[in-house]
Amino acid sequence: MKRIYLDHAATTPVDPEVLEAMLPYYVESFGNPSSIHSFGRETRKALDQARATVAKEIGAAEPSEIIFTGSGSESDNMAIKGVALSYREKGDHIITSAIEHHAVFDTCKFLEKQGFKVTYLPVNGEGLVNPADLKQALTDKTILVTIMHANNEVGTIQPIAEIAKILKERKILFHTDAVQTTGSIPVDVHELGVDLLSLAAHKFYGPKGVGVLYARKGIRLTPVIHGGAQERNRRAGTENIAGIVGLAKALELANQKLPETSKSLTELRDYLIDNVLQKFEYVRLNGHRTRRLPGNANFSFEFIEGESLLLNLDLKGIAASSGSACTSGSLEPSHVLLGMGICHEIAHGSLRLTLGKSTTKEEIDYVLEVLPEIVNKLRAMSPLYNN
Amino acid sequence: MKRIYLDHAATTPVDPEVLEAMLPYYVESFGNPSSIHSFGRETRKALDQARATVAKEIGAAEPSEIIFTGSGSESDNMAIKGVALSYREKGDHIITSAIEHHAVFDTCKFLEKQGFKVTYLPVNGEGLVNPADLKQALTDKTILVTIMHANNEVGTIQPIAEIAKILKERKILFHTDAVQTTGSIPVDVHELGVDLLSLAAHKFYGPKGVGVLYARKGIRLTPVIHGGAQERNRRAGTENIAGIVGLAKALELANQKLPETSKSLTELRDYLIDNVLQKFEYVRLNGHRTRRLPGNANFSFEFIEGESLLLNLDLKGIAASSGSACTSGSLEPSHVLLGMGICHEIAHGSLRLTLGKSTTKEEIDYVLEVLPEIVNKLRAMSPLYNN
Amino acid sequence: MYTDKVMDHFQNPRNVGEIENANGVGEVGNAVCGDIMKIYLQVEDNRIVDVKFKTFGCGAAIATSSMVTEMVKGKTLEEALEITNQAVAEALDGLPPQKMHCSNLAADALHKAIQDYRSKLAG
Amino acid sequence: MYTDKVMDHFQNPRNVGEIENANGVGEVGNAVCGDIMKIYLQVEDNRIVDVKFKTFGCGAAIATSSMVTEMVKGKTLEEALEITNQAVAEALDGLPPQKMHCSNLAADALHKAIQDYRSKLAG
Ligand SMILES: Cc1ncc(COP(=O)(O)O)c(C=O)c1O
Ligand SMILES: Cc1ncc(COP(=O)(O)O)c(C=O)c1O
Ligand code: FES
Ligand code: FES
Repeated sequence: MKRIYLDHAATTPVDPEVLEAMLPYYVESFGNPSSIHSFGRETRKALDQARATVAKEIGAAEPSEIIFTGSGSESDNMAIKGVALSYREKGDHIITSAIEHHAVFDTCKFLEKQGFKVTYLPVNGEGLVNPADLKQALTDKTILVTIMHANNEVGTIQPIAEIAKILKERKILFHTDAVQTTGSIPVDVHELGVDLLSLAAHKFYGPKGVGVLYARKGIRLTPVIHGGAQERNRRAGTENIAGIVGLAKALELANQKLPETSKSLTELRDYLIDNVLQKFEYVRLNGHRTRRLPGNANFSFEFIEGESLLLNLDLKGIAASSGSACTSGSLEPSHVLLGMGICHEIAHGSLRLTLGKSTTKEEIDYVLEVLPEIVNKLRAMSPLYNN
Repeated sequence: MKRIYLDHAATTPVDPEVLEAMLPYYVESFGNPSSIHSFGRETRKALDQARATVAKEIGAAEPSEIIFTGSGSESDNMAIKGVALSYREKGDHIITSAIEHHAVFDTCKFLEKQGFKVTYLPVNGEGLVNPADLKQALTDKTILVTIMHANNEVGTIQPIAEIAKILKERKILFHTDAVQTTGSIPVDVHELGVDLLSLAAHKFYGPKGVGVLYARKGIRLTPVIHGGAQERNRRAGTENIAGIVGLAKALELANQKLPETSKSLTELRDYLIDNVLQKFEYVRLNGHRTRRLPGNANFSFEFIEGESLLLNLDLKGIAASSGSACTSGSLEPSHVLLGMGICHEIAHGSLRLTLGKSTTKEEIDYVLEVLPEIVNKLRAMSPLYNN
Repeated sequence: MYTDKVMDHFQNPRNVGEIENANGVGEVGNAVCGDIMKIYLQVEDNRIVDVKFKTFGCGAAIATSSMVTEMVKGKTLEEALEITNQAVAEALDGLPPQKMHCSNLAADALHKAIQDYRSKLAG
Repeated sequence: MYTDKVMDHFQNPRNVGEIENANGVGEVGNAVCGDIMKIYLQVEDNRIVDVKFKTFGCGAAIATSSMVTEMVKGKTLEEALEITNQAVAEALDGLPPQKMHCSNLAADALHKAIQDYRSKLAG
């Protein structure tokens, strides 16, 4: 059976060109970049180049502002804990949104246990934070605001630059989780006006296990991983050279093709959304209709539960995901959908289809073809559906 | 110029067989193991298998005791901070040694700032911790002891099993940093009697950017990286499948060949040590003569400084390392050598040669051939040397 | 993640639907939790002669519902009440640990339906 | 890490050694820090006619020692005193940031040697 991958927000395959760039750094060029001998200097050079590339791609002022980490989650943890612990004498208040990724959300919950105060800004029905709410939440003790660039479930893009302006005036540090946006829409730290930014390679056709935290020069960051002097004493551990080289290459490629990919993905996404909304009763689009990631479509099908929808799609060769938390072993439905004011029943029935650069119109047509019979079958089985 | 790599303690090349095992997990089999669709189930299976392999190789009772991390440093941080934060109500005292890797040392320093009390056990001139010292240091408030299995600079192997016995009686958690030993000497958590153990793939011909923390069932660990439910809620972040598969494969291969490699490395190491001690005046072997890692030789050449020795060796094609901290940008000489009671002057002149499975007698002979002229040249230049 | 048996019952659920004049109906769960199961019984002479179900829930929820209906058909009420959650899960060759809560629901719904029948009988 | 010039001076250090009857000697650093530099001057008519050095230290320490001796040979003391740490580093096409402390030492040692000469002259 031909398989159709529509879960690009979860992860993407490594681009063969990226893998090719990585391959020299396993068997042949393997030195520890901290070593002063020729093996080490070789990989140090690759590391420096990758850092310069990433700095350039995201508009950082200096390569030293780029910190390589082991994942997007680690970048988020490091930004938030790093600032919290370093600026505690200035204040103990952090502001975030109600629909952040768990890497931000759980880190904030952890810091609450450590005595910090956290405000979780509400979002509207489309998933947007209101900058006016942020303004109101600011206090003398606010040391950090962390708001994601775009949401991983519903794709809504936040008004980051607008928020940054408010914070710049008050000299409050601003972090954004750009794990979903990097490589998909333009991400430039200068234009966004952020002080810290997280990204992860595996979301833009790079390898898993490597991420970046951008931290503007001068920001103090207590390390999350203590130890050796790597990454200017900010993140210990022998550098994952192959992964870092892959991240830089993937970012370069993604940004090169961005205008083109973004346009075609948006078209395909809109085609999918329009057709689903037309074809079905009791369906709603989650997230903002236009202010959303090019590849993201997220629907709620009333009366049915997400996992059974996914399993049926999988049986038809279609890989998708859901906000349904049952899939991850917890019984809570997505805090993102609930945070947007969607009721439990409907939140449980969400279906996220995320398109990628290899997605074709034929694939979307196939989805549109098989979806009705699956939805009908599940609704016929549902005690909530009475037609 | 033929290059000779004698810095295997810093890092090792990936075994081609390991790379081969990793390759399917970049471009083809790339799903997120948390996804329920076929792409995710594929990598979930690989993840489960790798976990089972690692558990078996280190003698863990259950695969769930294996936590994949992003590095040896992260494993160390997670073990120590994880236990410290989870058991704080039981006590606030941690015991370690004076010659731990910075990933342990700096983590302990950090915890001291957070209000924990840390005892740094002294070591003798050969780098050995005395279990009697440990016994004396124990208090009612001791929640964790962390002592490395073998030291990365001087190769001395600690009496871990003996220490474990003391701690088991008192029900105090015991962590060992086995980053240098795994794959080089037998590492079995049951035989060592430890509750937590760190290892890193790149030290045994696996990829960089992936490590393991073994944590015996039932041990509570506050995460270092908060977020998603990966690794049973203990370490968030999309799993680095290729890296994890590589780690498991590398560990399997290393342990398969261990008896053989260990024997031949020990012979070669002894040949090197004997010859150097014979050939030079004013040279000493650092670390224990026999209770040391099979591939480790560490010398101090009096009157000369480590980095200039390394640079000269590098010009001859020989990759080595030094305890000299100048190489890493700090001005402190190795805390390991100082901790062993070696004076600053001599500590600055240390040379670590670490042999690996590809090292040949010819290579060692070449080192023995070029070393005298380099040492003589530098001594002739030294204001400390008066012959 | 799921066994072949679970997938079989998920794909081809047995006894889906309602029984118009069911003399025992049991419902458990709620939309907040994400699982709702409703079991309809036709009991005659203390024996379950027909059973149907409707379920809103995950793959395990659907499969356990389907399985429990198969297991009780033709059984006496006493026999049916002996069916445990564990038995349903075992009949499906096991469930993922985090899904065991769903198999609980299937037995619960059955027992509630039997209760309903008995209370109607009594009333 | 090091420039070609640094590596050249490191591999082929100029003016290594001692001057038996040096009339100015300067030593800086200590073994704890890991750098010791000793500079020997032969001064005639206020001019440095010969200079030699001995250094215990890293590649940068050796290269800066060598470079500073080249820079001062033939210079008057006043000219020599104008040589700054920065100038030595620049003459070597730069040093890694964490090594700048070594280039400091080379100028310091030179200045100390000149001081030594002058104080002997004065005494
Ligand atoms: C004993 C020891 N512990 C921890 C580490 C840290 O490992 P990594 O650099 O992979 O984080 C190393 C190696 O650098 C080591 O030798
Ligand atoms: C918005 C967002 N933040 C953080 C992460 C965490 O990234 P990773 O799983 O690579 O650690 C993800 C993806 O899972 C994400 O979508
Ligand atoms: S429906 Fe929630 S675990 Fe099955
Ligand atoms: S000798 Fe220490 S930095 Fe040069």
